Amino acid sequence: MAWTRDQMAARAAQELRDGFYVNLGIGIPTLVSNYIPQGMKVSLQSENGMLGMGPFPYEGDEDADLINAGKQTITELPTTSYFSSADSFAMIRGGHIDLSILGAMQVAENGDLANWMIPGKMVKGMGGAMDLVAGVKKVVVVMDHVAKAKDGMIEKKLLHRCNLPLTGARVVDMVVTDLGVFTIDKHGSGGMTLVELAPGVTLDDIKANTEASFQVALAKAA
Amino acid sequence: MAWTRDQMAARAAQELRDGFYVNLGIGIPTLVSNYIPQGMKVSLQSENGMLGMGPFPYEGDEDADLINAGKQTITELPTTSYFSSADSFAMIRGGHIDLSILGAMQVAENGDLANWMIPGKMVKGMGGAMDLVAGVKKVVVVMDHVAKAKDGMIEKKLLHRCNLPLTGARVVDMVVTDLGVFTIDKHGSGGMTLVELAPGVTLDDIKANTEASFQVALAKAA
Amino acid sequence: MQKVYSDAKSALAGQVKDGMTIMCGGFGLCGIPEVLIEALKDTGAKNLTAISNNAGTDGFGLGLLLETRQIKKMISSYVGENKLFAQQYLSGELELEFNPQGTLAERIRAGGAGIPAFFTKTGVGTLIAEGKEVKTFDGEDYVMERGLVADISLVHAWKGDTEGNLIYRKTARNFNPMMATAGKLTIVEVEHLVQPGELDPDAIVTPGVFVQRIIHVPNAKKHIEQRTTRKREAA
Amino acid sequence: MQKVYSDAKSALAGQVKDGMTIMCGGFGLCGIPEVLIEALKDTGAKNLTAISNNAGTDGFGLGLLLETRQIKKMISSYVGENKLFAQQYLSGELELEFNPQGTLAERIRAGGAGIPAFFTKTGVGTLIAEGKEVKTFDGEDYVMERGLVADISLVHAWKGDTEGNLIYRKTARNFNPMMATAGKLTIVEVEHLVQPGELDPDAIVTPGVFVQRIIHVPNAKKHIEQRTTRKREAA
Repeated sequence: MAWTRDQMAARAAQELRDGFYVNLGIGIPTLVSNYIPQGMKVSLQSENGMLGMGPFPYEGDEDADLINAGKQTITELPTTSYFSSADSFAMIRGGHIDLSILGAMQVAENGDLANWMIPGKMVKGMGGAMDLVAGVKKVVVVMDHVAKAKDGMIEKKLLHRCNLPLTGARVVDMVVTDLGVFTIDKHGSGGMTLVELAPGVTLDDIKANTEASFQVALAKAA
Repeated sequence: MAWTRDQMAARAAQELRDGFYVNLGIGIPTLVSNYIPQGMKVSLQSENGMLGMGPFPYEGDEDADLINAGKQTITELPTTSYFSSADSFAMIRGGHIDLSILGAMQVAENGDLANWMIPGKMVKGMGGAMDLVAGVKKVVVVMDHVAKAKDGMIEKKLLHRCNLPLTGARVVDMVVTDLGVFTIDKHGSGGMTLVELAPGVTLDDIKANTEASFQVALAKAA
Repeated sequence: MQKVYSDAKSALAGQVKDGMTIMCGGFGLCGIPEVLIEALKDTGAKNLTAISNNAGTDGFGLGLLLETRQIKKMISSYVGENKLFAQQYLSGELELEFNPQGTLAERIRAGGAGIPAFFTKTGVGTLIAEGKEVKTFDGEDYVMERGLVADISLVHAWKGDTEGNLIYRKTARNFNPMMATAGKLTIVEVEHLVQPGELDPDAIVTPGVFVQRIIHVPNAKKHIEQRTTRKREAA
Repeated sequence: MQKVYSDAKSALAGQVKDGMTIMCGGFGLCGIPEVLIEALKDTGAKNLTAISNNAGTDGFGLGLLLETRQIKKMISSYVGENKLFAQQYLSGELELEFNPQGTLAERIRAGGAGIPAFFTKTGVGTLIAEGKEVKTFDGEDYVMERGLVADISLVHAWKGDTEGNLIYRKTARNFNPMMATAGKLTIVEVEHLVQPGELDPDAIVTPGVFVQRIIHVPNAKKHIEQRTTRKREAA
């Protein structure tokens, strides 16, 4: 029984630590903010120029001058500060953000990440993704283990090498999918390691759905 | 009859234009602020992080947090803004300051400037001078025409080439001395031109005290 | 030296030429200089290069200049909200240069700060680094990126005094402060025009030296792209 | 995650090692982290590299660490106010690296921003450019300068909240904000320690992410190097 989107977000939230400054991507990563453990202090950074991001506003309280990087209306907190895009990415590029959680199209066993373009399709742009994966101390990808095309075909997303254009080379530290959790030794030669299985998922399930080579070091029983 | 320090400052002040943003060095250049023409709007920048510098405070009003680049107590104006040293030199390096007026030890006929060190003597440092002469749109030097050593010997300061270490190469647009005014075609091959004589000073006086080659194009009679 | 102009049309009068490079503040539709963009459209200038994080949306912001085909090239990081953009790009009418958002922001900051080039880790090993100098510092690879300047920068600020000192509001700040420094001519629309002395000098984000022209837009229209809310909990 | 420490000694405890690189805010004696500098002296750490625009004066600021010979090397732009400095430098006890002030400020800003190197016109054709890469952009020569980071940055701010958000006062800002970004460990003394929410979020200069430790120095001593005044005119 694979993890749901919320369960994936909850699993990614286990990578949070007290005092962390965190940037969350659009989609499942955004849900991670619902799973910050009670009593833990985590500050959310929004790359359009805000530190200390609050929840969505109550209806009627929306402020057009107060949005996140997904252009959604949000709120401020007593801890909030605002700054320019240059200062925001100085913060990101300079390694001051502890954790970035974001989605992906493909991840390779060496930590390469592809999540911004499919050649031949309309390209929307990389936004801040390339800066985030290059600059943030720890990068966690949350994504479905495989992609299901309209025709029912399954495309693997954990690969030996990405065949889509890269967002970053050797940038991913961890991948949380609906089937399990992998760590990647992106700076060394340790490659990818399966460290956790979703409940009811077997090693064979993982093998059948994964092109990447990986070692197995399961801390918990499946 | 050579110009006094105040007359040199007044002559340099003729280079001011309405709306100019100006950085004044220590010494005679500081006096230029006394000769801003009535009705002309000139904003003074202080490279330690201030735009819109006011006059010295009244006795008893000194504020240790409010100093200029010479570490002198000053005051703010209604137009004042404060910023960091990085932002201040971004402003200078980026060409946003219209005019820099500063002192010099030597100026060469190609616009080279030396004003920060004498080898063998204690070196205090260049402070912001190298950034100012490299970044500001127009650089005017105000200095005595020659240096008089303790033993009474005279050293020329307007030279073919500076023999002191440079503050900047091809950076000076104009030199105001106690004897006259020179312009320098720092980006082209026009060299140095004598354009003005102090009252009672003759071309022969200038020639006797100047090593640099210069053309003569006197707009005013001596 | 009067910096305050009566309206956007007079502030732009005689300044915009075909083929110019224009920087335009804002992130999505947040903090865009909407009134100045409309006036830019009305100049009729063509073959413009627009440097802006996004390309507006259909009917708003730079989307207006796409409709009139005044933009030849966009330098942006994300243009996903604009169907007209996609059409013109796919038909080859519009050139596009993608920059990572942080690289774009830093290139503009560098342009304003007199820095012709800098090195960043962002994009190393990707398409973005192709054709660019890559250099190793302390064992890591970095790509060289160039500073950007514009003929004209259009900026939106919250409060500005008649000297051009500016303060921004919340996330509407975004690209506006850097663009204010990187325009040969910087024109600003402010929601509140005040007198010198009314802004806290320690809180001014853009010092007046960067601003050549200001207009007052007291009733700025603001648009929300993604209206997200939560329910009030019962007391 | 408690960032507030009771005093300078406890904020530095166990953090300072011989041979470390320490950045120190301030311009002259304006805005220096005086209480933290004294505590740094009291750690007894030796062979320090100090990055600071100036070297204090005799008996004040970094001058204190020169007296105790704890500084091996200074990276500065101007050290003219300190006789002890001159002595130690001329006797060969002290290494000195001069940087143009704007280059020093930008190197620190770059270090904090993840930029390992950048190009500037400043110093081209002078001693400062010797041994450094010079590159031509658009027909002009520029010298490459490297980013700077420190093991510890000592910063003085006017107001700070318990999150580490900081605001500076007048020209006491100077090098403090960049240094706050470029320290692996940034320790700040604030004249006024306030609660989150008491600072205007649009006016915060240093966001709390850059600050690891804060102390409150309610009665900061301040020194004036050049007391210049004018006479009150008769009414």
